[in-house]
Amino acid sequence: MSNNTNPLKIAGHDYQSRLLVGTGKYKDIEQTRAAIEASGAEIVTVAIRRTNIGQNPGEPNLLDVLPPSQYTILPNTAGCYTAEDALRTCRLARELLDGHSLVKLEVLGDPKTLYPDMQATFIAAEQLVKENFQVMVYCMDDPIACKRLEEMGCVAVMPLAAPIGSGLGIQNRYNILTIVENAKVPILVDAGVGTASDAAIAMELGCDGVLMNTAIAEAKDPVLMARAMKKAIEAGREAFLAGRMPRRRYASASSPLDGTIN
Amino acid sequence: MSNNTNPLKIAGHDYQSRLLVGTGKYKDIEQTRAAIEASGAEIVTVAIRRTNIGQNPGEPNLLDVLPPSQYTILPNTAGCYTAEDALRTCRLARELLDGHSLVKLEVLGDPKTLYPDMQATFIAAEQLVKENFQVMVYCMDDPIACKRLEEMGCVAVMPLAAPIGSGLGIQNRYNILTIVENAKVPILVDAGVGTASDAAIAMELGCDGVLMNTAIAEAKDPVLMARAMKKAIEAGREAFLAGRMPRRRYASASSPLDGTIN
Amino acid sequence: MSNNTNPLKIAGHDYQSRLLVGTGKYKDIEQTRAAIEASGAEIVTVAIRRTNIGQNPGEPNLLDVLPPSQYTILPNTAGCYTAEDALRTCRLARELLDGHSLVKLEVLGDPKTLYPDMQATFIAAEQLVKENFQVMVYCMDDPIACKRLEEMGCVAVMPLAAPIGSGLGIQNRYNILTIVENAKVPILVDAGVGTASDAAIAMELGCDGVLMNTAIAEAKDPVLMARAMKKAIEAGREAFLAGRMPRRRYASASSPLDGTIN
Amino acid sequence: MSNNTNPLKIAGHDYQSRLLVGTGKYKDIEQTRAAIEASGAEIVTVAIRRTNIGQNPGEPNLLDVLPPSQYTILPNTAGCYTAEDALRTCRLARELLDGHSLVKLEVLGDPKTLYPDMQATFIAAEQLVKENFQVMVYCMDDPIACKRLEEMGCVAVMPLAAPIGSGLGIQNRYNILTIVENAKVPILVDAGVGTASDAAIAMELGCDGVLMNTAIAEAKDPVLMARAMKKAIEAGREAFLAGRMPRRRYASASSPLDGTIN
Amino acid sequence: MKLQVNGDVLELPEPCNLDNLIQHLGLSGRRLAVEMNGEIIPRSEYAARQLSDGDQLEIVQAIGGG
Amino acid sequence: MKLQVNGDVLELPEPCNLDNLIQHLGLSGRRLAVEMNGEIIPRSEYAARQLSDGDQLEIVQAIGGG
Amino acid sequence: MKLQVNGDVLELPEPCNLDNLIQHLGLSGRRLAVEMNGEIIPRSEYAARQLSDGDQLEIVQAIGGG
Amino acid sequence: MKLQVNGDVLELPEPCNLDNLIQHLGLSGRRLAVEMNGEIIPRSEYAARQLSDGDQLEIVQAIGGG
Repeated sequence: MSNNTNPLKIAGHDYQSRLLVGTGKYKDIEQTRAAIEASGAEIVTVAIRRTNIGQNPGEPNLLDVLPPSQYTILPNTAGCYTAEDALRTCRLARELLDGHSLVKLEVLGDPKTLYPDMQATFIAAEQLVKENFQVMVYCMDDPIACKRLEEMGCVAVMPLAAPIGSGLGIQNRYNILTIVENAKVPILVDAGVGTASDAAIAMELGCDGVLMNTAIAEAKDPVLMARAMKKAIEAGREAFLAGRMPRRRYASASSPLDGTIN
Repeated sequence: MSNNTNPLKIAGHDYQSRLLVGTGKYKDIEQTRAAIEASGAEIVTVAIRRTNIGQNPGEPNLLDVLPPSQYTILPNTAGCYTAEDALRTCRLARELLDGHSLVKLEVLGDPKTLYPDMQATFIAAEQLVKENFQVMVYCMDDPIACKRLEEMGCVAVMPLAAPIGSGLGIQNRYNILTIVENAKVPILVDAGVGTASDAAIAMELGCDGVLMNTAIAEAKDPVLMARAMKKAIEAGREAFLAGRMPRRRYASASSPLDGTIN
Repeated sequence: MSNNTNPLKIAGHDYQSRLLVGTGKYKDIEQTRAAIEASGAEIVTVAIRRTNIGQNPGEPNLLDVLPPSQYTILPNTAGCYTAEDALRTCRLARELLDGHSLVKLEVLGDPKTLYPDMQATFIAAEQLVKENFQVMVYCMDDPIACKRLEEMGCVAVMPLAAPIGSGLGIQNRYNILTIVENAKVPILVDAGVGTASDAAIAMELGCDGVLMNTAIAEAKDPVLMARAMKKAIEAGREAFLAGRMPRRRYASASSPLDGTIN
Repeated sequence: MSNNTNPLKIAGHDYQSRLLVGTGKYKDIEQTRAAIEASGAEIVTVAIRRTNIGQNPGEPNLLDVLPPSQYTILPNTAGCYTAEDALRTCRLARELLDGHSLVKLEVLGDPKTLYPDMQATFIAAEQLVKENFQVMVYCMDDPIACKRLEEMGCVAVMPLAAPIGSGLGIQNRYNILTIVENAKVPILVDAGVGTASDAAIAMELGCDGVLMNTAIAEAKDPVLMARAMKKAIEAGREAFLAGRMPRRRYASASSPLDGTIN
Repeated sequence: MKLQVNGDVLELPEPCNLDNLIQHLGLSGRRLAVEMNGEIIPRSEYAARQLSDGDQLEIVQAIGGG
Repeated sequence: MKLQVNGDVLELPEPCNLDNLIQHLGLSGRRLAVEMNGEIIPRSEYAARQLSDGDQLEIVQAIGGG
Repeated sequence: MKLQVNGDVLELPEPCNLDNLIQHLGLSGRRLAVEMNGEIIPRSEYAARQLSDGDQLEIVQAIGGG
Repeated sequence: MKLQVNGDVLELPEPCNLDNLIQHLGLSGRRLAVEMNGEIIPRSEYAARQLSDGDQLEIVQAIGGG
C-alpha cells in the first residue's frame, strides 16, 4: 500500500492533519474545545478583535483552551475590507502571538458574498511578504490569481469552494483541479464546505487540505461532525493517492461471466 | 456526542461495518484478502460457478482466505438473466454454505447496463422468500418497486446508484432519499460507486450501507482505496447523524463582526 | 443545412411539433386556450372525470376550445392506482372521443411521488394493446422496462424526468440516453421539466419529444412560458441534429494565434 | 403576455438579438457568413491581425461579407497577454473601423486556460475608458471584479462560463446569478457554452446576452447549430421573463383528484 | 327505482332509458361517455337502453389534465 | 454410462455413486454443492446416490464476485 | 488627559504609562497586543511608554473566528 | 533604407511614403490600419508620411476571431 502518511508541509512545518478549522460560531468555549479536539486539527484559525474593556477578567480565554504550545494558531484578517486594515491586524496578531508570523490573509470585497477583493489582496499579500509574514491567502478560485499569489511568496494558497458559511460545496471543480495542477505550494480549499462528502471531494481533486468552520460549528452535533470531517479528509486523501477507477458509461460485471449454470 | 455506533441490522444479525464488498476483479487471492481486510467489511459477496473440472486441487480456495467463521458470505446470482437461473443458483449456494440462507438476488435485464429485470426480480424474490431464504435484492432506484420488495419480505433492499462497474456515483439522489424515507428494512446502495466521496454521499442521504466491488478492485492501489472507503462510509454515516448545516445562497461570516479595528 | 423538419411520427400520424402539453392547472379555460396555442402543440392531454351532475350546462367545455378537429386529444388515466381503473378510463375515453384509440396510460404507485406502479403498468399496457388501443405509456426511466413496453406494442414510451409537477428537470441523463439509444418507438420525456433549458436538454439527449403541463401552467406568465417552451424544444432538437462540439477540459482559442502584433 | 421584446442596450444602441457571435474557426468565409446569418446576431467579434504581406489581393475579406453597415463589428484583443498589447490592438482597431470605439477587451493570463489576467485587465480597461473606448470586457466570474469593471465605466461585463472553446457550460451558476443581481450594465456570458441548453441556462439566470464562437463553428452542422442557438437564447430569455415554476421535491398532480371513477 | 350515478344514489320512476336519464340530468348534447354496470354503452344505444333498479352508471367527460 | 457434468459429457463405468464421481474428478474435500437432474443433493447423501446413464450434474463452488 | 482606546474616549490623570492603563482597564496578565498611534508596542515596553493627551490606542486579543 | 514591417525586414529605395509602401505591398484599397513607431497613422496621412531607415510598422486587418 502506497504510503499516505506524507505530512502536509506549510512554511517548513509538518502537519499530520490536513483539516484546518476555525473557532467561530460555537455555543461556548467548551464546545469549541471538544469539536476541535475531535477534528484532530493541528492548525486553528482565530480572529483578532478589540478587548471588551471591563469584561469579566475571569472569563476563559480562547488561547487558554487552545494553547499555542499544542496548536498552531492561525490569526485571520476576517472582517477587513481594505489592505491597510488587514496589514494592521496581521501586525497586531504577530505581537499578540510573540512573533509567530503565520497569518491567514483575507481582504473582503462585499459583505453579501464575503468574496475576496483580489486587487486589495494582492497589495496586502505583497506587503506582508516584505514584512516577513508567512502568508496563507484566501482567494477566488482563479487559477491565474492563485499562481500569482504563489509567485509573490505566499506559503499556502486557499481558494474558496463557495461563499463563506454557505455550505454549498465546491462550485467549480475544474478551477480547483487546475489550481492544484499548477501549484508548487499547498492548495487548501477554504470556505464553502457543507458536509463530509464536500471535504472528501476537495481532497480527491488533489487539494493538500481543507479549512472549514461553519460546517462543523453549525451542525446539529458539532463534535460528531468534527469527527466525520476528520475521516472524510483522510478518506478523500487516501482515495486520491489510491487512484480511482475510470468512469465508464456502461456496466462492467464484477463476477466472471463463464461458469454460470444453465 | 450522539452515539453513532448503532450497528447495521440485517436479518437479525448486527454488523459494525456498513461497507459490504465484492470479491471479484482482484489481481489475485492475496490482494483480495488484503483489500477486504483493509475495508473492515464483515459481509462479502461471492459468485457461484461451476468447478473447473481437473483444476489443480492445491489451488487456494476463496473461502479458505475468507472463512465463513470470520465473514458473512453473501452468495450472489450475478450473471443470471432469468428468475429460474437465479433460484437454482441460490439453492446451490445454500447447500454450499451448509444451509446459510442469506443471498443477494440479482436478475439482470441486459448485458450492456446490467440493470435488473424488475419483473423477473419480483418473481424470484417472492419464490425465494417462500423457500425461507433471507433475500437482499439488487434493484432499480424505483421507490415504488423498493417498497414492494420490502413488503414481499426481502431483508434488505439494494437500489443501484449507477450501472455496475461504471463508477459514475449516485445518479438520482432524490430517488435514493425517497427510498430511504419510505423504508422499514435496511437500504444499501449497490453498484455505481466510483470513489470515496460517492460512498460518503450515499451515507449522507441516509442509506444504511453501501455494497461495492469495482471501485476498490480497480483502483490503482486497491488496499489503500479499501481503507479510504472504510473511512468514507464512517464519515458519511457520522455526518448524517450529526445533522449537516443548512445550505445558504449567500455568505455567513465565521468571525464576529464587531470589535474589528479601524 | 441538414433537414430538421422530419416530423414526429406517433401511431402513423405525423406531427410538426415535438412539444405535447397538458391542460390542467390553468387559471381558466381562456388561459388554457391561449397557452396551448402559444405552445404550438398538436397533441394535448385531457383527464376523464365524472360529469358534475347539475352543473351549469352553459359552462364552456374544454373540447369546445380544443376541438378534436384541430388537436389530437390524448386522454390520460391520471389518478388511477390500479390497472383495472386505468382500463375502464381508457374504454370510456375511446367512447367519449368517438373511437379515437390513442391514450396516455399512467398507473400510479403512490400519491407522494406519483411514480408509476410498473407491475400494474405492464398489466394494463398488455391488455390495452390487446383491445387495439394505441398506448403512449408513462413509466420509470428504466431502460429494461422501457424496452419491454416497446416490445409489448406501445406506440410511444414516456419515461419521467423527475416527479410530476416537481420542476426538477432530468434527474438521470444516462438512463434517458440509454432508453433513446435502445428504442424503435418515439421516446418522450414526460413529467419533471421545470423551465426551458430542461426541455432543451431532453431534446439534446435525443428524445423525440417532451410532454409537460405544470412548467407552463404554473409559470407567472404561462403564455410567455409556452412560447419559450416551443422555442426550447426546437432549439434542443436542432442542436441534437446539428451535432454539438466535443467537451474539452482546457481552452481552445477562437482567434488565430499567429499574426498578433508585438 | 409580458413584453419580451425589450431590446439589449449596449453603449446607447439597441439590439434585437441577445446572441453575439465570433467569426473564428469556420471552414471558410461562406460558412462564416451563412452561420452568422442563421444566428440572427447583430454584433460579431473579429480579431485584429497583421496582414499577410503579399497575400492574394483578390481573396475575400471578412468585412466584405460582414459589412459594418449591417453588423456591429466588435474587434477583440484575443491573443494579447499584456495590457500594452491590448491597448495597441484596440487603437489599431479603432483606426481600422473609422473611429468605431466599441471593443472587446481580453487580456489573457495563460495559454492553457485562456483565463483573463484580471490585474492586467483592470489596467487596460481603465486606460481604454480614458481614451474614450466603449469597453466590453471579458473577465472571471468574480462578482467583486465584475462590479469594479462596471464602476470603471465598462459598457458591458462578460464573465466566462467555462474556458474559451471548452464547451463545458456554466460552471458556477451562483456567481453568474450574483453578478447579474449586482449589475447596472449588461452582463453577457462569454466563453464556455457548448450547446443550446447551455445558452438557455445563461439567459434563465438573467444574463442580458451570450457571446459564443466555438459552439457554433465546431458543431457538425454550424448553420443548423446557429439557428438552434438563436432559438435557445430567445427561449431562455422568455423563460426568465415568464417566471419559472417553483421547484418541488415531491409530485404535484396535473389532473384534478376528484371525479375519478371507481 | 334506485340507480347509482357517479357514486350517488338517484331515484327515478320507471320506465326510463339512458337517454331519458341524460336529459333528466341536464346533460343532453354534451360530449359524454357512459359505463353501465361495467360495460361501455355506445351513444347510439342510449334510447334503447332501459334502466332498472340497482343499475350502476358512470357518466364522464373530458376536463383539463396533464 | 454417459453423464453430463457442468455441461460436458463424461463417460464412466457403472456402478458409480456421486462420491466416486467427486473423487474421480479430483474434487474430494473441496467445498462444493451438487445439483443432480435439477435437484440439490445434500453432501451427506453423496455416497448413497448411484449415478445412471444420462444424469445431468452441476457441481459448483464459490469464487470471487461482486 | 483624553485618550482614545478601542474607539472610545477615556479620561485619565497624568502621568500614566501603557502598563498603568492596562492595569486600569483590568487587563493585566491577559494575552494582548497594543497599537499606539498606528505603531505596534512590544510588550516589554509598556512600562516605558508614557501616554499623552490625544493618544490613539487599539488593544486587541484573539477570539473565536474562522 | 531598411524598414521593419509586421516583424520582417523590408528594404526599399528612398524617398518612399506610407502610401507608396502600401502600394508596393499590394495592399492598396484594402481595409487596413497602420501603426508606425508605436503611433497610429490616420489613413488620410499616408501620402504625407515619409518613411525613413529603421521605421517600425505594423499593418493590420480584421480576420475571423471569437
